[in-house]
Amino acid sequence: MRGLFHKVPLYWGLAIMLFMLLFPFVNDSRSMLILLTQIFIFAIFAMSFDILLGYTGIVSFGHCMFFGIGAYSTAIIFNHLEATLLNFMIGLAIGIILSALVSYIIGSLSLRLKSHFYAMLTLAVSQLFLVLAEKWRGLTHGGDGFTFSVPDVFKDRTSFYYITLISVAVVFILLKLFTESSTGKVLKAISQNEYRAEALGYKSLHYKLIASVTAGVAASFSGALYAVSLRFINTNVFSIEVTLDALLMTMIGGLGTLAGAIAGAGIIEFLRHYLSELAMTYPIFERWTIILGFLYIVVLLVFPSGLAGFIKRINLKNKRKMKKKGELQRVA
Amino acid sequence: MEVFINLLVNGVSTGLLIFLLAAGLTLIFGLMSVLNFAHGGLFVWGAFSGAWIYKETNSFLLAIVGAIVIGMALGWVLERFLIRPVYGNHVRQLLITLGGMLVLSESIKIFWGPNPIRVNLPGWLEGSYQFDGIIIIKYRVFVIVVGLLLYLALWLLLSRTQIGLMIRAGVMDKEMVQALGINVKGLFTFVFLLGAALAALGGALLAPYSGVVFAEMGMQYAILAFIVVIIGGMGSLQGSALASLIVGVAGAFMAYYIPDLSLALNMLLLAIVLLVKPTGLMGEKGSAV
Amino acid sequence: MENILETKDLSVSFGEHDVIKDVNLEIERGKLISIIGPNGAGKTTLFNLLSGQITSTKGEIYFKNENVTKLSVPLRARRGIGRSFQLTNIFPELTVLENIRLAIQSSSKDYYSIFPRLSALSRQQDEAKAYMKKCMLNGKEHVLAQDLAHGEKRKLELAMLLALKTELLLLDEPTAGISIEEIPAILEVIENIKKDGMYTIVLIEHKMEMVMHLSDILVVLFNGELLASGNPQEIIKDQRVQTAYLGGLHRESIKTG
Amino acid sequence: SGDKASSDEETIKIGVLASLTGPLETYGKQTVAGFELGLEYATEGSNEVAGKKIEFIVEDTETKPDVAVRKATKLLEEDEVDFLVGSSSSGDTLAVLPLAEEYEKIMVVEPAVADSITGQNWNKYIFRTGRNSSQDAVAGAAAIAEKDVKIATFAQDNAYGREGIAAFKEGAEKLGAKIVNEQYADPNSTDFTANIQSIINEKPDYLYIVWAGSNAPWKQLKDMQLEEQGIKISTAAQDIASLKTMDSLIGMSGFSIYYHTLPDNKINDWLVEQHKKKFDGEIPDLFTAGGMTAAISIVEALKKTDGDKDVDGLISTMENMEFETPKGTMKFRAEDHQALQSLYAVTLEEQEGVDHPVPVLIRELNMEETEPPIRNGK
Amino acid sequence: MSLLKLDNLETYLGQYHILQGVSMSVEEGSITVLFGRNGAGKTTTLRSIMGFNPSTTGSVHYNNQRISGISTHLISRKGIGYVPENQGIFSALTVEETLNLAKAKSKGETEEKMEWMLELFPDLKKFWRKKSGLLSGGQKQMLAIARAYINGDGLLLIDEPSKGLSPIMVEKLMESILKMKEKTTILLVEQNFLMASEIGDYFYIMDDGKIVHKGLMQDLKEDKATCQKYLGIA
Ligand SMILES: Nc1ncnc2c1ncn2[C@@H]1O[C@H](COP(=O)(O)OP(=O)(O)OP(=O)(O)O)[C@@H](O)[C@H]1O
Ligand SMILES: Nc1ncnc2c1ncn2[C@@H]1O[C@H](COP(=O)(O)OP(=O)(O)OP(=O)(O)O)[C@@H](O)[C@H]1O
Ligand SMILES: [Mg+2]
Ligand SMILES: [Mg+2]
Repeated sequence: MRGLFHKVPLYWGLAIMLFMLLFPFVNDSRSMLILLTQIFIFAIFAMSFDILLGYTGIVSFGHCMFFGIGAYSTAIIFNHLEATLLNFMIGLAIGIILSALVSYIIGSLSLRLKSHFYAMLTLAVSQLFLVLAEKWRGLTHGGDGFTFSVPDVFKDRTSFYYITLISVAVVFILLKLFTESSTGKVLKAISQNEYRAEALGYKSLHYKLIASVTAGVAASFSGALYAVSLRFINTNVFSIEVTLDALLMTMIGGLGTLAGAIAGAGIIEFLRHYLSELAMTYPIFERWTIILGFLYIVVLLVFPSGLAGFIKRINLKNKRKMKKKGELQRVA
Repeated sequence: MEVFINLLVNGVSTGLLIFLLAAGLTLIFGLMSVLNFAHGGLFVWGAFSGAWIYKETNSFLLAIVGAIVIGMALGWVLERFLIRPVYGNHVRQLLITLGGMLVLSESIKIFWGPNPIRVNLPGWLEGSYQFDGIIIIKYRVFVIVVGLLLYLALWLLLSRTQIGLMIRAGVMDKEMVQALGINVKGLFTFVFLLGAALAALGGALLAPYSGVVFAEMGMQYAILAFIVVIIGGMGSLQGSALASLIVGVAGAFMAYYIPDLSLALNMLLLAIVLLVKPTGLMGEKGSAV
Repeated sequence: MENILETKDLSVSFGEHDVIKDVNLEIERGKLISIIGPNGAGKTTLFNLLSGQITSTKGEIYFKNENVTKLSVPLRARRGIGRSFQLTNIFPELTVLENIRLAIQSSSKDYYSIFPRLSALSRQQDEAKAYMKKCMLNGKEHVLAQDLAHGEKRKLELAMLLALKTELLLLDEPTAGISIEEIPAILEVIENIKKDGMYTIVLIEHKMEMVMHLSDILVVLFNGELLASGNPQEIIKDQRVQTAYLGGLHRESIKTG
Repeated sequence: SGDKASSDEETIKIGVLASLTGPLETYGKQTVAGFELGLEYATEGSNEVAGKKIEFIVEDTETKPDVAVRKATKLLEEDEVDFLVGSSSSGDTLAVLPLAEEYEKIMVVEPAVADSITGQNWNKYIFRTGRNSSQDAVAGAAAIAEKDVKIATFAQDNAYGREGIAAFKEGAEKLGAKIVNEQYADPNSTDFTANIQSIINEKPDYLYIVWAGSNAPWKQLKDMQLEEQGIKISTAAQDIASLKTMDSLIGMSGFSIYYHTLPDNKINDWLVEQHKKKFDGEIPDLFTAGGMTAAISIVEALKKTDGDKDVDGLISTMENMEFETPKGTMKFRAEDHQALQSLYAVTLEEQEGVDHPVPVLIRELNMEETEPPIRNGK
Repeated sequence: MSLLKLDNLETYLGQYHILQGVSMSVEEGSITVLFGRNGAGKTTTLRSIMGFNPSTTGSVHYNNQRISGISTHLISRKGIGYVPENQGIFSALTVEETLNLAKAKSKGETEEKMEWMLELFPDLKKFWRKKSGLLSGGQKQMLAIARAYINGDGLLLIDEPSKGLSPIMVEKLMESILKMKEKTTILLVEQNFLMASEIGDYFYIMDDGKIVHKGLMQDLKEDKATCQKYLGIA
């Protein structure tokens, strides 16, 4: 009988979690803490994207819109009310509700579209949000954005580190449960064979909606954390680069395995960090974006299902080796 | 009245410029059902190499030809190494060509540095005609002419020649066309290169249009091209032409009469079309797969 | 004996091509009905109409005296129309167990729960195992469906169909593209299902010996028209059927026709 | 950079944030070059002030606010710098402002221009040697606005453009000019002729333009023959990279923040000479001068406090401090710590052997003329 | 002499071992019929000949040239015409365009071939400018055959032309195919025995990816047992 989590990954997860919990004690480099905090925040964002792309096979080029909605809601609240946890909750709630609404509306209008049409449509809508943020200067102060103060627990790097770390863990578990639930299973089924799923009595549109709302909510949460971590916001949060980051992270980490998304976030952020460090000393690395681009392409070509998928496949191969000859021939 | 004419002329020429970009994309999609996000990368390469060659040689013709050649070379690399492995899988095509896009536009900086570069025109294209209120920029007339000629050429290619016939058939039933002794793979490579050439040409012609080129153009125009192609109906040449004109002209009039909306215009157009007629203005069911 | 399914003047055409023409079909509860007919006669299309994959251009479908003509695929499935497909149609990257569990979920109305309930999970798994046994898939629980042999896939399809617990089973060439050796197994499975007696089965099949062996009623479809239906032994002797099913060219049949 | 330095009393550390990669990398690189020269100049090559060594550490913000915050924190926490300098983009800078306050360290803003830095997002640790949008605007106004001249404006439809025009309007109307038409365009638009058209219809005497970034409308302005129709164009002559795209504006009269031939003082002469020496004949640019200014302002302040790093001491010293820069005398005004400075009314001219139009001085707009309104509510 | 020779073809589709050693030969100027129930592998055989599903082992020779392993368009240019199971109609092209396309790479006096096809299938002339997609099933089949013949008249591979056609239609079709025998060689895949047995000279019966029976059509007609066993004929 196969439990919710495969045992081995579970142990790994716990080990990593433990390490991360102890990290601040063994390391006193604040910038490393901040880097990790960023990674945690983007890990949540990437996971939310994975729910769409990895589990449901929906391609969205506008995922940044939920990130942005979450970020702006929190930021604006803190800009107008004083910096208390309660107000954070309020901002968070507003962001989440808005994202849920937006994702629901967009989804129900357009999830019927062919995948790439949906991708372009979401891109369009997210760009509209960018324009909105630019234009609604009374609220957003336009493209320059604004700074705001946050509760002290968030100000303190270490405590905020733990907050984001816990958040990742919680979101991971929640989403994991979600994907392991009946709904989650149906999502995977739909992504593989929508036609058949319908014949089994599942309304695929409903499930796609559930997926996109879930993803939207999670993304909005990460956005809120992002805004808090910066104590500043501008229209960048709606820029297509944000979506691209999520894309890179999920693809490189591996689709359809939330853990992959987390790994991807780590890989990308660290690569960025070290490549740009290198650029300071060796000008050759000034164009490190190219290196990222190539890495991305290579991953897509060599192991289409990302690193996680690659590992999975290796395990599978080992399994197959154990099979008896007859089946081996079929596989060949 | 003058205003109207000015807006119209400028809108139309912008539209036709966009068409050059969209034509390549829609060709590649319509005929080979390939979604190529890196199209914008080819476009920006066309723009830079065109500008650069003109600066070096002072020959506008050479600049255009050179840009096209470079565009095709890059196109070949793209087709060979990025697209071929993912034929028939739109999602992976989008994702992988996106990577191609990043690399292409960033690598621009290696060759021409991070700064925008100015682009000049030969004297005979400089300046503008003026009949009291109406000011018509010479170069835009030139672009209109080129745009129309290219549309005509493409239309003839698709509807009149054997190649057009083969391609159209190839889209409907690839295997059957092979069974008629036609080398479909070669045919498709040809089409892809044609698309790349169009993108590069579009870039080379845009450069003098706005007077500067910069690396970030790539992504920006890749998106614009997609918007236009989808509005027009994926794979429909007429559709793209129509959509390009709409985007160009609407843009001009919007900026003049309702400037506040012009920032959102294209996205609004796209959203509306997708929600009202997902297959685009001229896309039939068939082409929207 | 009441009819579980009835069609009234059911028709569909693709462009100019009329594929199903005014089919009036009456299917009795609890029987096994076989539909035969040459390639392209419209058998699969008829199934597509019944299960809702395509919508008719004319006519109605009544399932348990309810007009289901306008219902979507999933809704018809939930009403109790289940089908298997001519070309194997499963979830390739899920394990056999997961494939079947998806069907069980649906039949146990567990559609939208977003938190896994371990109890339900294990119950479903046991249930799934039962169906695997019935369809002779034991021991394949954790094999990815795509790694199954062709015949096993067909069995998996049957298992999923049973797990749906629909009263009406539409089986489209369950033996399509599987080797002679594997056919008896499938045959046995279908016989078991029939023995349960709680299902009404409509079977599309080309393998005559099998059809004759299983069917209570034989229906002949030809060029989208219902040519004949009734007791297999009589039907098979029927001259028109002979020509029709053999797609034949009897001079006389042409002359008379 | 990463190495962990001791917070030795005898050294003064300055952290420089700049975009060394990404769209603004040229700005960042100039700032850094200038900053280095500035230290050299202000300390007469000793790199010491009041007997204390000066170290500076450069970090790349990649023009991403989150990176900027991370690097700034690294500078403050690990390198324990005493000053921050930067940054190339307003976004990055705004994101870092709260850190200056949190760690109670002085941040010299250079060259970010957003008004809100010395406006609603300002805190007392923030000093800005760079000019802000309003100063540009005021200068722009001073350069062209007079009683009853009709002026149309054209700007990018974003914060930079809108702020700039708002400030310009204020300044211009104070001088009695009339704003007859305001146009804002999508910064990425391919076609600006429609906006230009509607400006032409208003038949203004001047067209004042606020534009930054690559996709500029200069050529289309020329094509639409504004000059021929008696509309004079006026805008900021910015860094050399953008000047290179402006040759269709030759003859226009606008203003310049810096061009190596404009200021007439020995610091500038030194800068030009050293820069050419150091970077084989290359002339210093807008942000080079800026970087140098930032360095000088810090050293001057330390000289006055005799190397004392006490923040409140430094702040009170720097408020109202006047100091000599490549752009002549500057003064941090007390209210918002914005450095008041001269800008230059110029015309663009073609010059032999120069690959870009050259801003030629009409007159210097002194720091009183260019004084911007105070926007931080102090 | 035999025009086409298949020697022990083995073909996989995906992971399925479809053809498990098929050997057969087609005599010049004859009509050879390939029988077999659904999924026997008939279509796959033709597709392997055409190079769509290249065989992993075994060889195909045409005119004593090995054609297995080269790409489809080259195989076709050797003069082999193909009529696929689904007819492969270019629905958006007119009859005229379709037949012009067939001429594109074909050798020999294409004009005469064209004329002959039009006299054989007058319907095509009637609907010369009609979009192929709008033709009736039978007319589509005629178009597909004409197209194949004009493209390559050395050998025609025809896959279940009777599929979904009315008996009269089938009758006409068979007569035309019989006529075509005068000028070309035909390998015909059929399910329906009575029809094919009318016109075939030789037959092969295929089951589960193997040739299980072959010979002269005459003999098969007598041999009721075989018919019963493999063709499910009562
Ligand atoms: N979606 C479709 N569009 C156009 N024609 C179709 C479509 N589906 C089926 N047809 C046509 O309808 C006819 C009947 O097809 P169908 O698959 O029902 O036949 P069948 O009886 O199932 O044949 P087989 O025994 O080969 O399965 C065929 O001529 C087929 O070409
Ligand atoms: N793409 C595919 N992948 C896996 N198996 C396939 C594929 N296509 C066909 N098959 C199987 O290969 C076998 C042979 O198919 P083929 O079409 O050659 O048979 P056929 O004799 O032409 O049948 P029919 O009389 O229905 O045309 C069948 O069992 C079919 O299910
Ligand atoms: Mg069928
Ligand atoms: Mg077949």
